[in-house]
Amino acid sequence: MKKTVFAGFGGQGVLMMGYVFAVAAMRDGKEVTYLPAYGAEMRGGTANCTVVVSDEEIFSPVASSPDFAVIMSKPSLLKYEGIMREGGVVLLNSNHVSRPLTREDLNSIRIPAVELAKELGSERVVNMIMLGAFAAYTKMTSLDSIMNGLSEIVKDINPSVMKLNRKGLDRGAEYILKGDLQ
Amino acid sequence: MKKTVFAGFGGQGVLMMGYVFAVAAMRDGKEVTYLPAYGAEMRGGTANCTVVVSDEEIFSPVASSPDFAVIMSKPSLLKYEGIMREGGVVLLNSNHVSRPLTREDLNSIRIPAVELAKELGSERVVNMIMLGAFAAYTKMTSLDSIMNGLSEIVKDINPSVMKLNRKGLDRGAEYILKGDLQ
Amino acid sequence: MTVKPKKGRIVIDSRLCKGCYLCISVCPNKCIVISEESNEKGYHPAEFTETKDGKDRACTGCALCACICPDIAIEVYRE
Amino acid sequence: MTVKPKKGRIVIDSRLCKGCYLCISVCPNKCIVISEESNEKGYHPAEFTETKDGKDRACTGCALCACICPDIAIEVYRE
Amino acid sequence: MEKLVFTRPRYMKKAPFHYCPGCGHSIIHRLVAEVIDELGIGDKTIGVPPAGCAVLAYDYFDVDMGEAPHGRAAAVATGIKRILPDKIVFTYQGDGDIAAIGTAETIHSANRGENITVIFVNNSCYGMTGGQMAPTTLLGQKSTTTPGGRNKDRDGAPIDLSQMLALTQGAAYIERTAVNSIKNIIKTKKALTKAFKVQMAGIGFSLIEILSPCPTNWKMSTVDACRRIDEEVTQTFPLKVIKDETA
Amino acid sequence: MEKLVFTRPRYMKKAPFHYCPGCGHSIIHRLVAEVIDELGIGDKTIGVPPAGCAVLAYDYFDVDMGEAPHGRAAAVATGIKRILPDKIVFTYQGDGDIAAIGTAETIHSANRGENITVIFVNNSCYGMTGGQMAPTTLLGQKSTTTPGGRNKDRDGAPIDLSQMLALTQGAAYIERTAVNSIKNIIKTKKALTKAFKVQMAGIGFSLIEILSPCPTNWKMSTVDACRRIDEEVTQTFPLKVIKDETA
Amino acid sequence: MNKKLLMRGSQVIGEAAIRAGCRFYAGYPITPQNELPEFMSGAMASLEGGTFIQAESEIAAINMVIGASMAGARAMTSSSSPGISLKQEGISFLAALELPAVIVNVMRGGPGLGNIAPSQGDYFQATRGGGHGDYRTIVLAPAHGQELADLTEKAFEYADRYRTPVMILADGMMGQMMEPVILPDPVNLDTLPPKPWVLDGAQGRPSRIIRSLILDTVGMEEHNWKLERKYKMISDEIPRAETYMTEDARLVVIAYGTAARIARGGIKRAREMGLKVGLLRPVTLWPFPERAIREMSRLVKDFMVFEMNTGQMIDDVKLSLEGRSNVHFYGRPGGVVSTPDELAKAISSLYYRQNLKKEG
Amino acid sequence: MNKKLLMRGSQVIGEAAIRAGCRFYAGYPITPQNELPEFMSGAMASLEGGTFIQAESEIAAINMVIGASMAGARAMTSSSSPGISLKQEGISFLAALELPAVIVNVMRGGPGLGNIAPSQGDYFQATRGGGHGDYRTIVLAPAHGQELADLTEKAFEYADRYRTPVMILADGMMGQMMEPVILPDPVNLDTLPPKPWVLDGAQGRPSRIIRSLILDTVGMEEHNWKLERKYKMISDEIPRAETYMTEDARLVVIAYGTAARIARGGIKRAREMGLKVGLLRPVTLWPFPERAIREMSRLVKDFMVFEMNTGQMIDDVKLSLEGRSNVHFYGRPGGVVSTPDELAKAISSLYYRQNLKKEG
Ligand SMILES: Cc1ncc(C[n+]2csc(CCOP(=O)(O)OP(=O)(O)O)c2C)c(N)n1
Ligand SMILES: Cc1ncc(C[n+]2csc(CCOP(=O)(O)OP(=O)(O)O)c2C)c(N)n1
Ligand code: SF4
Ligand code: SF4
Ligand code: SF4
Ligand code: SF4
Ligand code: SF4
Ligand code: SF4
Ligand SMILES: [Mg+2]
Ligand SMILES: [Mg+2]
Repeated sequence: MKKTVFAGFGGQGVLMMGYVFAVAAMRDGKEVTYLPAYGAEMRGGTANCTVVVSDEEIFSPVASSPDFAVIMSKPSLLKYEGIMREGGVVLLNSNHVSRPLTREDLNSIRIPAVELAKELGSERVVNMIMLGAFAAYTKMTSLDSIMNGLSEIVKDINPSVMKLNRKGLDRGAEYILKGDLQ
Repeated sequence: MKKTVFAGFGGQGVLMMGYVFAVAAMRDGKEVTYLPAYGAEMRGGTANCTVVVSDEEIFSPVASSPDFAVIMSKPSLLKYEGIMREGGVVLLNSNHVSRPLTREDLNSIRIPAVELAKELGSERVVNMIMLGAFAAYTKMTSLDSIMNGLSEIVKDINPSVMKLNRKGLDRGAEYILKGDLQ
Repeated sequence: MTVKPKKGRIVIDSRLCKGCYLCISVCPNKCIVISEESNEKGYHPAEFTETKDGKDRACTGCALCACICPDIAIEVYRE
Repeated sequence: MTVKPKKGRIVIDSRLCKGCYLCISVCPNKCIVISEESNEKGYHPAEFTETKDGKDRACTGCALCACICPDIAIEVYRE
Repeated sequence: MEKLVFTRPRYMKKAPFHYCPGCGHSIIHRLVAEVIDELGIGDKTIGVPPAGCAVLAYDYFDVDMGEAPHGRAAAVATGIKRILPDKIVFTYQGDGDIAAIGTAETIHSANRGENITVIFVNNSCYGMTGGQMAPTTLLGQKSTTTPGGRNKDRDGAPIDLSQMLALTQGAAYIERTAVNSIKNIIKTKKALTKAFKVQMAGIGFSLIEILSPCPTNWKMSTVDACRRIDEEVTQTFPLKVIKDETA
Repeated sequence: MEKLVFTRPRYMKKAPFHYCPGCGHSIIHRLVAEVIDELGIGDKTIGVPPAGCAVLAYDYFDVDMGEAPHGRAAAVATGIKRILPDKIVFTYQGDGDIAAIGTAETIHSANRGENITVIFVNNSCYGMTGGQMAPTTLLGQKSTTTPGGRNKDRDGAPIDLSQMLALTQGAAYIERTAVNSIKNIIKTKKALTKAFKVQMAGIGFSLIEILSPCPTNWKMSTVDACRRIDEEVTQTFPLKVIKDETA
Repeated sequence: MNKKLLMRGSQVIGEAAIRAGCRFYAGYPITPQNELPEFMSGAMASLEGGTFIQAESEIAAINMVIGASMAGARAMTSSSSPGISLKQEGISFLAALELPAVIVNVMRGGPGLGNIAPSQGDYFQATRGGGHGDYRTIVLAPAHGQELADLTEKAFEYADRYRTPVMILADGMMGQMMEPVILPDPVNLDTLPPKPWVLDGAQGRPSRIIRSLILDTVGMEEHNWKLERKYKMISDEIPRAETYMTEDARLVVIAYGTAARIARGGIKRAREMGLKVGLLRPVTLWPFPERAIREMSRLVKDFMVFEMNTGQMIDDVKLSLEGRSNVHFYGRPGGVVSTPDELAKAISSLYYRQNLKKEG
Repeated sequence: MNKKLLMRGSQVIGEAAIRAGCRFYAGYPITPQNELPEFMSGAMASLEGGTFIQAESEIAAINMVIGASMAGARAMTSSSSPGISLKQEGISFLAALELPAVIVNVMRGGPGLGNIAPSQGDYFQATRGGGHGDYRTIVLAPAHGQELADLTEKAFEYADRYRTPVMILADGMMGQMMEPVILPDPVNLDTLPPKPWVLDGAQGRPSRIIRSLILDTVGMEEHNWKLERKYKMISDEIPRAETYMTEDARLVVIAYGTAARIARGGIKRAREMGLKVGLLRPVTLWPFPERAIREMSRLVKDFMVFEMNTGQMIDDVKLSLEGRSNVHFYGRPGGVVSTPDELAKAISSLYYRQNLKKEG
């Protein structure tokens, strides 16, 4: 059973990342839960969700001791660093989160997702790049599954957008696999 | 412990009779309860109340098996005749209730209260006449106690009205004591 | 040209009547009075003063009495 | 007769600013811009373009920016 | 040949009314029943009686009737009508019911333009509960909770709900009438007819506010109660068509 | 010599607001705090915050604040003011709070002429709960419960509560303003000052309805949201003094 | 001592409330408790600083009480069953906001519109909290006129002491009936303990907040446990029950309010028949006098719960006993008032059925 | 079989309701259940004969449901704790009028405004009737996404079968969470049993009355006993509980809804530690599965009630057991969601404290 937190600002597509990942994992035949955080915090604040993927029944969908965190903003790092499971892995969008982790028992993987997205010609795919990297790193699902998940969720999606998303996923995965890590 | 029901139409001063009697009995040192009937029946319907007088604690103030009934209207007779205690006594305003009782185990005392009131010059004292008769018959309280009760309840009462009330009480009592009974 | 006035007649259900006497207050021809008798409920019901075969019938069957009677105690017949 | 325009200055608390840019939209003298830096909350705060001792100061201290600022992020000083 | 020209209408059951002598409720009942009959809608009408003196209205109306909690008749009627848009749905409500506890439900039903007919019986008091102040109680009027007479400063002035409702876009027809005289009774029947026709035509929310005598709580003779409506109540609540979107 | 001519008002705590960027609530908060300061009533003012985006208003206002259940602020304020007639009591309510669930409480408080000041923030939606239709949502406006836009037949048209309140005798001062521009912000502050003064003078119920941008739920930029108020919202809710009994 | 007066129950509550310092009443008419607001409308008008408001609804009334309580007043509202249901959100708020207030429920037959006859159908609602969330309401159950006065006074005292809403659970018979009552002396408002939490303008002190929204779950948990500790304290301090002829009893009837009154009559008759029967009458329904009942179970093996409903308090009796004795039930819902005779029959039937006559 | 979909809980309820034939929804926004009315607003609009109304309040919503139910529709409303308190009068009316309806309570922390975190603070309100009078509401407690679908379908079925309101008691976590769900097939509205009591105009039959006012106490008593018989029947027919690893258990946790889900996790961990622990999960909260618990008490001497509140269902467990076994409690109120680990610790601590490790 693996717990992942996706966290950032509203508008960064954070919830979408988690949702697509959860659908992908479900179609892979796993047990999954997806829990968005909701609060009286007004919009424009933080957004985050927790996805649990498991081969067995999932008891608690909440973000206690997550194994992974995909962090898109500084406040999110602040919020989640403290509750990570020992040895957990934090994937950071390093263009938004420059500071290093304070906990030494965690691994961090820094992905300059905004830069990479710009290279691809659209800042819109920042989340796909992070998701691609996440999938490649954790091997919890495949990029194909994610693409299937995407088309299941977003009906009538523009083929060119789909293509761009795929590019984003690929670029993120590549970044991990090619060992571009700083 | 004695239960008395006072019953008639609204506007006949039925509730007043019971109330005055209850206050009088309380001042005599008795335990008393007074329970007016209340219903969704609109005004202009029936009015009745139950007074329980006892030397001991009173358990139930409701009109189950009353010992006495002071009945001012035909529907009231209908309503209460059936539930009287065996051997109970019904005091009837015979000007409004002409029919005889149907139960043979009850005693009835017929008082032509309207006639008597007219003799006194005011139909307003019909209820006082009935109350005087009731007190004289049952000996549960005295006419003086009733007068005291009246002045306790009705503040600022006109002395001439008080006099008239007294006359009514007297006339009712006299009707019983003089054996005018038909 | 004189119009022959219609003749009317009402029937008051004295069990339904509650003695509000609104009928009396509206009858243009004063055909209704208060009964001396009281009904089951203790009301003195309204009473129609005319009979079907009576002479000098004033009631026109205008139904004003019935129209205002709150207790639908009045039926009106007209010739 | 020319009135000597008052000189003004504002201080934007970048921690409070949420980047709504309403201040920019109302400043008659275009003294406010969007900062390149983002703050703790992820907003790019508004930034005052002038300094206290700068030349050609355009800000009059009219306080329109502060008046519309939803986050009370602006203090205004006037000479 | 003598003909029966006035008798109990088809949609009034034979039961004697429990109302006080001279009460306007029963006149209004009869008028509603007559209108239902004349419009031929008796077998597709559903009524929603109130809590109030007319709480037993279902014992009198011979149409389907469903009870609403105090003040919520318009919401209940909304539920019925939305499910059965081809039926005719009316509520029957007292002034306390509709203009105090039911204020929100009434205003919002009107605002949504619910295609129902509301019969709003304004007797300027809480009749059923024994004559307390109602939202419509006149200034100076004594009631069991305004023993010294209704006082504007303590209790507020009477509220004119019908005027408020007229401000909503969904209200199609609103008229204030009375049942204190033959003339007004006839007008009331016309108004009721119009209100039901508005519903039958699907035009929107219709409401007839009817000034109705309550001799008991006004502590007046029946005739004086009728007179009071002309002389006093209509000063605060003038009889008129308040809104007419059918024109 | 340089002088500080604009800073956080005395009766606003130092806490950063939790509102979205460009939200009108926080502008209104500041104006109210300024008015309280200028009228010198800060240490005798009691505020009643709403359920709504401004539910945490007590974290910002540095005066005594007591929470009311959703929609019932006017009733709570009534209780406070009747006990402490010399204090200044205001409610702060959203359009959903005041004109939907709180319809009855608001109308009847106005009608009783409760000597309180109501600040009615009309952002034409339920902000806090995520942008559902409010009673004030414009026709055609999309919301999460009117995905196809508000439809008069299904949802009713926007309700003008302030106009309704103006019909009550107890309402002394009612004005509609906006905070979408400097000009309107200044007018709003004047209106708020007047409203509190009406209360201080004991004249009766005062209410300022303030059109307020909600860029988040309108899904607009902050500047466009301000523009929408001028171009669209004021068409349905024109800015004006709706009632003035002080004249 | 004050003079004994023949007073109607609803008026007793009103008089006692005012003597207890109640200065704010808001209510909405509903039978069978109209005489209480009616009395209050006159009484408050002639009282310096007294406020009576006929609210537009029960909801408005309870919220006015919230406001008056925030402002420091001893405040009260009253209604009958359906109206009390409408007040549940407000009562939950009072509990959460820790505001004192007194709520009178003159119960009637139910559910729904029901009827206006005396009933005890709202026991669950009153004692379990008809509103939402973890909270409790102190519930006092007077059984006769004098207690209406005494417990009304207590209600205000408890409300202030524990900063919590207190309910007086009566019924239409109690409200309508007149009995001799000796009213308590009026309290001196100036000698009541100060309330250092009221909202009265922040003059000379930091501003205050009264609120129940606690978005942070940890803070909310803390608040809930704080309330829970308070409820525990109340449960330790105020449970009260009265006994009648229980010394040698083999069967003990448990009943409250009007039912208890009737039960006394039934028991007296049963005693006349030679049956060893007694009564335990809970005066506080929450906190329930568990200990008194548990202790009694050492000697008594059969309890008969008598309620004017289909069986609600019986749960609390069973919870008190946890199987230690037999719990039987006799009840009639819908506004039927049993007679003492009827109850005596029910008692004797049970008595013989359980074979309690046997030499003991 | 329908396809497995990853769906948000509130949407599952909505979809399942429509498939169960719900054609009327009225509600008022309140977090954390807004997604349900939002879903309904779209879904009903695209459904022939479907009605969605955003009511002006919770009270209006429940009364609209009363009307729609009178008119024969399968009708639903939903809210969260404070809003459910406001519906109590209406729910009492539904019960009294014998009208079917489904009410969803997505509970949040309370009392008062509380917070929007998942909580189980409304157990008493739901199961005891927060409204007035002798009535009961069927209460179903789903514990995961699939059950949200299945029990929603059941809720409509029970409501119609017993002509009574049915409550679905969920919490914010369930409402917000997405899980794989297989939706049931839509029912065919034409094959549902006829309702020979609806108000649809008296065409060709005598006129009908639906009412709850019964002024005559005898009639009211009769109506109450009639309802009571119905509740008895329901108590016989539908109680349901699920067990997990109870075969050899020495300690059984009793929990429902989200708490039960967490309890399974805690129990699994406890089993890994070698503790013989199981779970009994009530699926129906009213009627409470008393028999299942009582039967289990023959083998199990220690029960641990686990709730997300300060202890409410524990009463029902004790009432089921009447002293037959020990009843312990672990709970956290105010929206705190315990973790399986935390629960495992609570379990093991109790296990050792009760000395259950001993050879058995
Ligand atoms: C929730 C609730 N509150 C109060 C009542 C009591 N009640 C019944 S009818 C009524 C008002 C009666 O006045 P009105 O609506 O004007 O009708 P009227 O009797 O005057 O015709 C009240 C307050 C109730 N039944 N339910
Ligand atoms: C009884 C109750 N019902 C519903 C809610 C949920 N709720 C909180 S605020 C609100 C309305 C928000 O809209 P509005 O009043 O317009 O304020 P805004 O957020 O737009 O400023 C609602 C429905 C609640 N807290 N209590
Ligand atoms: S109007 Fe009708 S009820 Fe009134 S007196 Fe005439 S007949 Fe009788
Ligand atoms: S029908 Fe006309 S004339 Fe005849 S009694 Fe009636 S009112 Fe009088
Ligand atoms: S004070 Fe006036 S000129 Fe200066 S920055 Fe602000 S708006 Fe611009
Ligand atoms: S108005 Fe205020 S919050 Fe908005 S951008 Fe300018 S300084 Fe920042
Ligand atoms: S109290 Fe008034 S409204 Fe009610 S029945 Fe009597 S007269 Fe009619
Ligand atoms: S949702 Fe709208 S009203 Fe609420 S804080 Fe955000 S912008 Fe303001
Ligand atoms: Mg009325
Ligand atoms: Mg709003």
